[in-house]
Amino acid sequence: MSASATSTRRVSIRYFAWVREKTGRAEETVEIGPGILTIGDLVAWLRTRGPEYDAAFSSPGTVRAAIDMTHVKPDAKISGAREIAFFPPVTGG
Amino acid sequence: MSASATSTRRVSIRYFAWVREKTGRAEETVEIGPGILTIGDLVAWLRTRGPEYDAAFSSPGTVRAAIDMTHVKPDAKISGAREIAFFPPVTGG
Amino acid sequence: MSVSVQEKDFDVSAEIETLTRGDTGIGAVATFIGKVRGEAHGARLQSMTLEHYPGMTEAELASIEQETVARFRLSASRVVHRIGPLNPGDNIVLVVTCAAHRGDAFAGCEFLMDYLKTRAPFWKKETGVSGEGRWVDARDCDETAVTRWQKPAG
Amino acid sequence: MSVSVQEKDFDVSAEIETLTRGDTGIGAVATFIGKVRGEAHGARLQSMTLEHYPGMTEAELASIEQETVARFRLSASRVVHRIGPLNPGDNIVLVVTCAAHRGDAFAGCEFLMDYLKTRAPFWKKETGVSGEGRWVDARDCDETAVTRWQKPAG
Repeated sequence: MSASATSTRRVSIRYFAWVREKTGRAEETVEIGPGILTIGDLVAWLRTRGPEYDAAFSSPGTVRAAIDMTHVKPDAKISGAREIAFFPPVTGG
Repeated sequence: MSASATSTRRVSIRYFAWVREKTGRAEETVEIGPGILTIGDLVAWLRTRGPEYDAAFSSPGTVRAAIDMTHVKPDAKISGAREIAFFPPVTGG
Repeated sequence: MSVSVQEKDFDVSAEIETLTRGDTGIGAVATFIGKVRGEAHGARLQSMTLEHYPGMTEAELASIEQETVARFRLSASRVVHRIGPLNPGDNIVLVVTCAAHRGDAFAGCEFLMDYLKTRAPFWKKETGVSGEGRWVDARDCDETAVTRWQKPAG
Repeated sequence: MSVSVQEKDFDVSAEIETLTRGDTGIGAVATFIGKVRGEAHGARLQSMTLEHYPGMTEAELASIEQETVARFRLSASRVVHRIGPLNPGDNIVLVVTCAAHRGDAFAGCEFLMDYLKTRAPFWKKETGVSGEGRWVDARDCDETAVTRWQKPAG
């Protein structure tokens, strides 16, 4: 395995609306391991970090994600992402 | 025959837009004979009154009519009408 | 619900404020403004004059507005149509529709405009830059637009 | 084409004037205003707070607006969305679309609103009269509304 595949990466994560309220934070920078390749992987890992994260992501498919301010699906690759955001379905307008 | 069926009637006629310009008048009161029962009859009779009327009504189906300020078709009965109007298809808005 | 036929211009903000003030059931306001274009059929326009049929105009507009309000569950609506001489860039018509939700507001506004275009007795005469007058022809597409409402409401 | 995300209210007349001034190719201006309703799910509303994702909001709105202008041959367009605390009756969003003819102006305005509702990262939190907070749920009908544009344009 190459060095990049085994090293951890730092990524900035932001939370909005009730996802923010449930996780108890608006943003944080986390170190993620090499096995976390997609948004879905990241969510699964975040849920292991504490009951507040588990609660925020507990209804499957509800929380939406963006990578570098673009909407993405759960299977989106996170390699190269600078900022990942999690939020409920939007309700503007 | 009853008196009303044989007597002439007075009716006010108004013309708008290019129908007004072609007939050369905005309104007039005319005496119409007992044989004139519908808008179509009235148009046929008006066309006999002079070349300016004939020109105004020359393209069949183009000029629209209203009886007492309500849109009507050429076969509408004019009995009881106080005011009849002729105009081109509307172009407001 | 109200209708005005007037020479003077209208103020959209003021009209909306009058319609919506105090009614917090309104969640959606759709408006349409028709304006005089500077060109018609490839020729530059000097001015335009709007003729109408006083009395019938107001009656038709009120009847169209009433039909619209009933059909689309509108909370409020307003129609202002200008008459007389107008120049390119000038406002011609304002339609405002208010409803709880945007679907009704939009559909009501379009319905009202489609019917106004085919039923309200207004006639436009254009004057070209060299002074020649020309009555505007009714557009076939306005007749087509109005037929889409003759199916049952969606 | 421009987009603003702001706390302060907007003035519809002024926004339209800015968009249309000097462009006599514009014959049709459609606008939509979304407002805070005084009741939600049968309960009276005290206030509402609009949260958004700074940076992504502006980028999404600009992208939606750009798509709309290209698709409906608009001459000009404008989106203003408010954020922060709002009360019943307050304006939330303004969309203005300008085109030569009304079909494009109306369709562009509806398209823009439909996409804004499902893509722009805003979230509404309502506060009831007894002080309890509640995040507004996304409406299924907004998801349905947006799918109608996924057929070829009419």
